[in-house]
Amino acid sequence: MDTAITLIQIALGAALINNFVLHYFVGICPFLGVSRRVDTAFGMGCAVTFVISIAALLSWVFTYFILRPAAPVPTWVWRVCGGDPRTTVDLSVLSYVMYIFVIASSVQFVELYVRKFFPYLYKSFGVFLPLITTNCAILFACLEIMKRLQDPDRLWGLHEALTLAVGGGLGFTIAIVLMAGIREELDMCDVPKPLVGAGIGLITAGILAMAFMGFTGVDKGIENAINLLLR
Amino acid sequence: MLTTVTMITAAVVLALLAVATGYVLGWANRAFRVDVDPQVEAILDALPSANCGGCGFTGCSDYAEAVARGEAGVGLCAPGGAGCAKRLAEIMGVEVTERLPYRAVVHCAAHYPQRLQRTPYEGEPTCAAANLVAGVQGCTYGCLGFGDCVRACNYDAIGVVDGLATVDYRSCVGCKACARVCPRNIITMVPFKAERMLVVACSNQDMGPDVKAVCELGCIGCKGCSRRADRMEMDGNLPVIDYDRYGSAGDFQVALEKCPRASLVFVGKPSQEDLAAVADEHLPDEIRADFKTTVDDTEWRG
Amino acid sequence: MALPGPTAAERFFNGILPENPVYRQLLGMCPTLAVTGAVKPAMTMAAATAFVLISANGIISLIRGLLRPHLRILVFTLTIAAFVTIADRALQAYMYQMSKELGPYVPLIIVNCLIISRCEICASKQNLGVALADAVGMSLGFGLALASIATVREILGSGTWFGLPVMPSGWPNWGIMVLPPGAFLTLGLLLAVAEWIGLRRQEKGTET
Amino acid sequence: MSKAPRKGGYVSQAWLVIVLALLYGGALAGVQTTLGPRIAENKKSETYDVIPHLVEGAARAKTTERTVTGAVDGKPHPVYRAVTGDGTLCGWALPATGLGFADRIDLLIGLCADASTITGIYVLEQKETPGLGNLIGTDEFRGQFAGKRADEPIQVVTAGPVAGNEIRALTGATISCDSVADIVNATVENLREPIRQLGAQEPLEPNDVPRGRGG
Repeated sequence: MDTAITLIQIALGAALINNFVLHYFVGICPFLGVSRRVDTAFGMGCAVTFVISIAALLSWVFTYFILRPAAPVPTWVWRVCGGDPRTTVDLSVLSYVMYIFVIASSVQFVELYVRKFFPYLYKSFGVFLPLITTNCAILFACLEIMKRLQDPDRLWGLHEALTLAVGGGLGFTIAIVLMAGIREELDMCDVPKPLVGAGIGLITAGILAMAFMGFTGVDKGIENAINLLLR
Repeated sequence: MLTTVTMITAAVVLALLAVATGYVLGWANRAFRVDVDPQVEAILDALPSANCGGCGFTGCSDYAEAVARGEAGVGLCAPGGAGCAKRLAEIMGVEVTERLPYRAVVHCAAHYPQRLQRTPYEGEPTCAAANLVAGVQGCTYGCLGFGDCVRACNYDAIGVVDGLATVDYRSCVGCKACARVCPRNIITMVPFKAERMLVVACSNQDMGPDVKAVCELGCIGCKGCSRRADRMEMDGNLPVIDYDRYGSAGDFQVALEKCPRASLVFVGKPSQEDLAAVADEHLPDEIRADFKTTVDDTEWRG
Repeated sequence: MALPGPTAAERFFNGILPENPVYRQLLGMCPTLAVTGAVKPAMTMAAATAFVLISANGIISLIRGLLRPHLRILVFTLTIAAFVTIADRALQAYMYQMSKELGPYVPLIIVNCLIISRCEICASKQNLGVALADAVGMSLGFGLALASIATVREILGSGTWFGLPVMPSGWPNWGIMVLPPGAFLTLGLLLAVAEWIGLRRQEKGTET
Repeated sequence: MSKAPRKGGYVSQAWLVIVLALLYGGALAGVQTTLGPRIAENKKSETYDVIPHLVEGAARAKTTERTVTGAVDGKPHPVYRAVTGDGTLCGWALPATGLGFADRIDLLIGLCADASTITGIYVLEQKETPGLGNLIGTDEFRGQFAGKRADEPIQVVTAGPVAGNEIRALTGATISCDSVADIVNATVENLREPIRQLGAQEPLEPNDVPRGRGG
């Protein structure tokens, strides 16, 4: 039961309350760049959700076994070298390099795989994949997972990491599709000349962000509600 | 000791990762190889990637594949024009079959003042919707003027002027998008053998009195033109110009003079005389609606 | 190429205003929005970015002869990630509170397109001097942009500048300015101002 | 990528990447071993610096970390044992965490030596609404917790005078204040009894070695 509540909270937090785009400002570039039409925006959202899940899976594995403090692999190496068992080898300094490496190569792998086995999917989503490599949202998800694997007393499991990734990807999709819907209408409007383009896009995003602030406290409320029900 | 082991482990881990990634990607590149026909890629490169669908295929890549399979001609790309056709012919090693530039023609000439029996319509402002309602205007054949064709056009080449869809032939590329959406099917594609072409600017198939009751300009089916010009024939109550045998505008001079209505008109790019006639008129600064002023094409990067 | 590229000095000044990375090129939007709630973190961020940009540009320029076309992006990201790690550890060691405040945005410098695009456009083609001048100019431009946004947000949102009170004591702090929506609105309006100045200048140019 | 690369060709082509990976890996590990201890020290100080403000008379250098098993959840929890300069036990500091209005709130709770009274709380990390919820970090709000009894839960009141184990909520931030009170109540209830026992068991211990927690 506790696990279920935690997972719901993680998913809600990543998708709505602390929306990747509108609260943490990660993935701003595709959010503003690929939000001209609803269908392409949805394609981008799906591609990001997919890649973010794969990256989260890989980064959890790497972090858990190699990069976190007191991880199995470096500890084993230290033992084999006959080092003092009270200290450990800490490889966390490699985290960023490994994450970006993993993201770049998994994006390329996914691209090749999808092109071979799902040519129709590739036709519609393929163009977005290279854009995703430099998408902050993916790296951000890896970093969040890393943060939760620092404290040896409260390690995140794989299911929690994946929930965060899928929730974050869904939140990105919701935000970018909303934005695309608004911008399709905006194309019909008479926008003051200096604001055309970037300016009005950012202001729209600001208003969306304000709307999303309304979700603040929902996770707390759900926790309270479930506790009341259980009592 | 700790420092050395940490450094060596770190370096080895990273290098192993690099080797493993290189190997996996190399393997994936071979295992997941998709044999893309080099011809298709070359054709795709030569196409303008407008994805307008004017060729009748869904998007440029579909058309490229069809050309490579030999199922489609090389000259179907309207936006690409003759240059594109020539490049495709070179790639495929075939002769370019000559293809005239087809342009959209609206077979209606009546603006609001000339259309009779109009009633106010306050439903959804699209032609498709208005076409389902009886009595929006007397003529059940002519242009409705709600601009479905304008929205379909990717090239800013058609606009509604005083209730009548009007093609701007300086921008039209002949992609047929407008003809496909017109619910009354009054837009057709005409091969432009000259800069300006004679067209029948009416679609009303009714008898003379009925036409007169609903329009001040429409064709009354008097057959005057088809009797005088051998390149025109009657199809029901409307004359049809045989564009296969269309030589020059002079062939139709007599017919044009005899037309009692205003159903035979020239359309096309403005001629020198037209420009000279309006040269001394003062035009307002803004003469054309710019349909896409608020479309932003800013590029965003990380 | 027959034409010689811009000289080092031109590159340097280009980065500051004419090709300002934020206002003109819309590069590196994440940090621009995320850390500009106050001037201090914004300036720390700008300094960290400058360190990474200058070092990465230098290294890439030195090894530009060894780059292979299809692997160059990988080499760029690897180099950038290494320098970002160094910057991040240095911040944690010497400015712990600040590094906590900046949180994930320091590692996110890796995916700041400003750096990778400078590596691609300039450093991989130019010699060391030009690459460094370009990096310094771009960093200054980025710093200026961050400072301008952070100034507006901090003064309106907290009534302070660099932590010093500047507004009259009765100033009701606009809480929204330091929250995420404030970032979007401020940058949107500042971009509009920059655009408006550009338009005005164009008009004047055509009149005279 | 139109021509098929030879087997192994990918790896040999990537020699620059591998060499760079080796170099960077070594260099980064060097940075880590140089700066690592300092970073670990920073992380520790963050908590240790606060303890003297929470527990009167505590000497920072003599504070040590212990692990106790929660009475309610049965899980291990770290606690800090605050000791005066001359080595007598003067109080405890408990790290506590829970969900606030916006995000997690991390607190440090001070208890007196026999775990009967709360000596103060300190907000280590919070992301509550600026101008409203984030005022939980002010001395005015935190100060209300000092001297409250640990054996009964703290109540939050929104209006009227406070009495006994009650604290006054901040205007416009009732949920944030409730959250803080909930976190304090839950943690104190969970750890009060184990701490009391721990204090009774080991009034003085000569070798207080801090448990290593990786940095």
